[in-house]
Amino acid sequence: MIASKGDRLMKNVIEIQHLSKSFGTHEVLKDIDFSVNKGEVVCVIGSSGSGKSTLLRCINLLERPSGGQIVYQGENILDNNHNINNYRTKLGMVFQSFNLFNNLNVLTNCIVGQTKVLKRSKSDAENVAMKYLKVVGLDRYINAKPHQLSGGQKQRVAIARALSMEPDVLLFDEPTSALDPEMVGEVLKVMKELAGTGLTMLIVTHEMEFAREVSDRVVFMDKGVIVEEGSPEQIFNHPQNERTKAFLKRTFKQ
Amino acid sequence: MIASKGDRLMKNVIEIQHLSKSFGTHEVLKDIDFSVNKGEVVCVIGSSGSGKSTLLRCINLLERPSGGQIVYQGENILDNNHNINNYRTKLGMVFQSFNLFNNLNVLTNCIVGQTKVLKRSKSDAENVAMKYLKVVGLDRYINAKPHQLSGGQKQRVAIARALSMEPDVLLFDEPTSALDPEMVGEVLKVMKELAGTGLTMLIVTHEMEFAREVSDRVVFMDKGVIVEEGSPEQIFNHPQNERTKAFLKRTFKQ
Amino acid sequence: MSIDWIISIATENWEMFLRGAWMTLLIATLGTVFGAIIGLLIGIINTIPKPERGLKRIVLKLINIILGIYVGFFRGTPMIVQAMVVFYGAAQAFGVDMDRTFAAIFIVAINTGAYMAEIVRGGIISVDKGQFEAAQAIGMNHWQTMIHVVLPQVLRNILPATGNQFVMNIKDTSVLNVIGVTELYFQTKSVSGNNFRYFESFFVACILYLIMTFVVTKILHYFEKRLDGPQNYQMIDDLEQVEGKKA
Amino acid sequence: MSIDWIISIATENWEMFLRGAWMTLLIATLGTVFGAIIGLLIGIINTIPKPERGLKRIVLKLINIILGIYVGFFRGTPMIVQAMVVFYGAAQAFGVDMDRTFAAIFIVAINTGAYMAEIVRGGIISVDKGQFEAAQAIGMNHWQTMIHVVLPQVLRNILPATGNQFVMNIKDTSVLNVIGVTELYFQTKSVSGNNFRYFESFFVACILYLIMTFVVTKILHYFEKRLDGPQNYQMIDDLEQVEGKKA
Amino acid sequence: GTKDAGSGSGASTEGETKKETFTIGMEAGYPPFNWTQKDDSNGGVKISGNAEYAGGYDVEIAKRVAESLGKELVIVKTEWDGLVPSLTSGKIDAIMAGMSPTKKRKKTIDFTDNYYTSNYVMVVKKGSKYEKATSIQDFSGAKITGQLNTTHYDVIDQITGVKKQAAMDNFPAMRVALESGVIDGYVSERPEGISSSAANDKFVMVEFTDGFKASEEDTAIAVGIEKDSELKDKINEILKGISEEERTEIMDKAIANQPAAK
Ligand SMILES: Nc1ncnc2c1ncn2[C@@H]1O[C@H](COP(=O)(O)OP(=O)(O)OP(=O)(O)O)[C@@H](O)[C@H]1O
Ligand SMILES: Nc1ncnc2c1ncn2[C@@H]1O[C@H](COP(=O)(O)OP(=O)(O)OP(=O)(O)O)[C@@H](O)[C@H]1O
Ligand SMILES: [Mg+2]
Ligand SMILES: [Mg+2]
Repeated sequence: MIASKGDRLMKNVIEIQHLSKSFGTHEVLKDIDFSVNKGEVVCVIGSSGSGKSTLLRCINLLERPSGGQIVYQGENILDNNHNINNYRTKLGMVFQSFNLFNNLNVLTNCIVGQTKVLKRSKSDAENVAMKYLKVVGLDRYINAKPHQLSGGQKQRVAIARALSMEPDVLLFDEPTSALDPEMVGEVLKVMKELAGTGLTMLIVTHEMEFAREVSDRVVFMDKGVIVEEGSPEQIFNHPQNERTKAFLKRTFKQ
Repeated sequence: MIASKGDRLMKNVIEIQHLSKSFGTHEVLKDIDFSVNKGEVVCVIGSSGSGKSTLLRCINLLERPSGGQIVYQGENILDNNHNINNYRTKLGMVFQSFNLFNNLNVLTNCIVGQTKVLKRSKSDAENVAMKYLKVVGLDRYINAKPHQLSGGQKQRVAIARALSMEPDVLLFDEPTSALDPEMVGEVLKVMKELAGTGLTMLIVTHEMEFAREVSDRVVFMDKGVIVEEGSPEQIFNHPQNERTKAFLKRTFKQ
Repeated sequence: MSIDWIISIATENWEMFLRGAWMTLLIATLGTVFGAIIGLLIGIINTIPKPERGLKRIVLKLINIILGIYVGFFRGTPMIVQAMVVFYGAAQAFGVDMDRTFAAIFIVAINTGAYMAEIVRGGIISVDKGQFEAAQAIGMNHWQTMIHVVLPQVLRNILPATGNQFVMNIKDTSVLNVIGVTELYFQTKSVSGNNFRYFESFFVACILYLIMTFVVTKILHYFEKRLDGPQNYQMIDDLEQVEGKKA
Repeated sequence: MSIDWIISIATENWEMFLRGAWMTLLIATLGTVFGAIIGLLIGIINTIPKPERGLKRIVLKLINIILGIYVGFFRGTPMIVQAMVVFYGAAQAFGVDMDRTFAAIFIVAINTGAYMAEIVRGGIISVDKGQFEAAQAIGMNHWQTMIHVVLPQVLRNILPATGNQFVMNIKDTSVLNVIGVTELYFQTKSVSGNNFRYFESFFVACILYLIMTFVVTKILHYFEKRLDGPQNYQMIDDLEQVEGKKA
Repeated sequence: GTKDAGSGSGASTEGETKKETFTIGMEAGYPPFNWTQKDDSNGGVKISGNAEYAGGYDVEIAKRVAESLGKELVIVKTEWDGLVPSLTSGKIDAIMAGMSPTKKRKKTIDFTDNYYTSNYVMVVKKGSKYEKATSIQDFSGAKITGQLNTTHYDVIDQITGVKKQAAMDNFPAMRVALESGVIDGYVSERPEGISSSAANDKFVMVEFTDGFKASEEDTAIAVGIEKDSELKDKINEILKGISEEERTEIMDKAIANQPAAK
């Protein structure tokens, strides 16, 4: 249903060139080149501290990159005269810690961005919100406040909120790692369904099984650089780089 | 090293009889009979909300049971004239959220209970603390404050803190579920080592592989009752009860 | 101190006491409300993210410095002096003839605003960073983030501190009698000056102060409770009943 | 207002001003410190867990009610009235002739204590429940939990509010001239009564007030920073260097 | 005096249709000179912006002044410390609040001729050893105080060996201090002394045969006005028309009518 949206001319939804990011003297991202194609599902894996979250946060400018370019629709959005807020509406973000608006109920969480940022009418916004709340299976909980929901439900609402903005690409930063094992399943199920609809998705995850199953491309990061990328088959079954091999060995058994 | 500690006359370290607990009208534990033997490692599994945490919290009286008995060394410690604080020193508790004392450094976290509650001398306490900090591999971090440690390190300190009190039994409430996947391993490794030393442990966990490996006995809880208990082999490979089967099916694949 | 005197003072002068109490309440209430608004505005302005360079950065820095001076000055000097300077100083220097009650509310408001600015700052800091990030991530600008997401949560957090401020204002209006506002303290002084019964007169006033602060405290506690919603989380079974409203 | 006047007032009366400022600082500092101690004690007592029945419960309830009345009364009535009642009331009723400075510190302390009790209550609530549970789980009693674990964390949390209280006390001591304490405000009134240069005299006083509140604020900010420790977490590599100290 | 022309209260500039006003400031809390009352009995005048009325010696004189000026009397109730700023900032036209025309005050504001002259007395506790004092030197060793920023406080120094206490802000506070025994007496003026001892039977007023030395300007009471005001001559003219006997009569009436006398 989302695949049918607008006609995009570019094959790359976003293209990142020579991206770097330092915190003080600590260089966290080093000369990253990377792009996401339309309709593609990309999973980013790598050990803790390798810069996965920072990459995602740089892409939607929650962190200001120290260098490089982020090209969206042919323009470098790091130029000063670019409307950042407009660009951000094109990228939906799902956080590890949900970050639902605590003061708003489920429905309003999915509406507020539409009416205030996209300037949709209230009834349009409600229809869109209900549509995506149905997708995540939470259309019956619209009056609940975030604190009344379980973690899995919260994360599904967060996905619906991101979808309601009808973005070009959805970014996920470890969407299941704050969840109880039983709730992981329900969120991954929703994400699998979304991946099946042709939505463009960029997912940072520790769930290797899930990554293997849904992704068109897997990116392995280590110490601020992209060490290796390729199909799940390539990365998981035939890793080339020593670091990739070591990482996969570590995570697949404890 | 811990197995060599004092001579206990009882086979049961603690025995729980007809334990029940309600929050308001909500009955969370219903007539639980349960005991932990000396040197035994017991894992408690069950779905979210089944009352596992509440059971653990009732055992060390963080929640006041609504009914039933907790017998320790032949005495019901729910009698009003019982010294609760003295009883609690016999039970070490490791929480999901670590709960290290934020204002104290690693070493002092492991010392404060010994000197203030057990009235050990400062130097004795330091020796004991260093001993257990070595066990968890953190003797080099004694001056760090909790907020400077990773989650896995925090949980290992919490284990060392509990061990420093040299309790009769260690209670764990989902000690790894707030951890990143990579850190889960380091904590489970420490716990496995402890289990090997003959320490008495009662562990609430969602890590089924781990439970299968370390436990002498597995207890499955659902909706406030103990549905089934037995050896890991019995519970995981030949569950008798329908609810156990359903739960295991749900958790072993997503 | 004698009960007879207290009763006779209360019955003879109840109108003066009540009018004074009313004026006190008026000034304290409006002063607190406007002060809270000032504090919230400063909170919004203070947290505007500063670009790394450029004119906007300089302007923002300048505004923050000015606001800092405002807060420092009004927190740092006694309200009685502020009242004198504002009321008499404005008249002397610019020939402005302010209404006394207006001036009183104005002074209490800017004074409270300075305190509230600090309280709001603390409140904004205590809102989870994730709330800001989530709002930014859907493209909200600073103003929208603040109005729709952050401030509603800040308001809840700062309610207790605002209550303290309100209670203090009820008592601190007493210094405003230097600009001729006849609030409760001044009225009581008149009464005790007339009847030469200091303790008895102030006993009556204290009762009124206690009633006012008690009622204000209770009202604010009620609001806190309401904003918190039900303390126990609702069970899913119950929650599903909300569906009736929609869909 | 003229600069010449300000300079001449400051140079002619600097001893009076400084003596007043010193007295103000003394009363405010000691009053705040003792008030904070009172507040902390009440915080500890208020959070003693109540057994479900029995004599201990009744006694605790009673103590809490008394403490509640204390807080309500001193928060709810103007300090100037409290000062009169304590100082003159004690003299009249019991013939106690209190030292004025002692009385002033005493009054500021019990007044501050009432406010601090509420602040501490808020601070204790904001400490993570897990900290209490962890302390209980290793067998600490209420007192040990509070002293070794909770209050050190509360102290950090309430430092900003305590700073506010301190700053307020610096200013509020001005009402204590009814019991004849010659603090800064009173001295300034004397000066302005002599020269009838109200604005100029108070300008000098305001400078002193601002210096005092500014310095106090800075000192407290410094303490806050120190208690917070380094803002960026240390890297493991750095941390390992601590090993030198031990083992 | 930094005030521009066009003195007078805000209302007076409105126009000719309305009667011009004569606005005075007082504490309305210093009987028998001025006090607050609930109604207009005994010649009380409404307090501006307030539901109460002011009465007392100052009010009676002010009524006469206003009438002769052909203006409407407006009374503003203000704390003692606010009176001079009120005048210099043009909020009021005159201070009539039992204020003495001291040299210090004259540096900032002008005064008319006196409209009452009293003498210093001491208020002490009944039954104390000071009750029978005739000379101020009998108070050697006594704890004495007076109101802040008044001559009452300054003259205490004339008693040798006195234990001078910190000055106090207002009369109610001094009365409390005296009654509680923290002080042995406070310096006052005759009318206040009469009122105090009449209202509180624990107090007596001590009048001296060998009293405080003071120039007339310190014991007299005059109308405070802005520097170089044209009101000065006008008011002086009017005050001349009120004879000494009339003044005494008004004061006696004020003492009899004050609220505490009921
Ligand atoms: N605000 C910050 N200040 C300083 N250093 C930071 C900051 N944020 C991140 N870092 C550092 O950047 C590095 C990369 O962090 P990042 O969160 O991107 O890693 P990650 O791959 O997402 O790890 P994880 O799997 O644990 O989430 C880490 O070493 C971290 O210490
Ligand atoms: N303080 C409380 N007040 C009311 N209900 C509570 C409280 N604590 C727990 N409960 C309820 O008790 C039930 C059991 O909770 P408990 O935390 O023991 O479950 P659990 O088995 O530990 O679950 P999880 O795996 O999610 O930790 C839940 O339904 C919960 O709603
Ligand atoms: Mg991350
Ligand atoms: Mg649990």
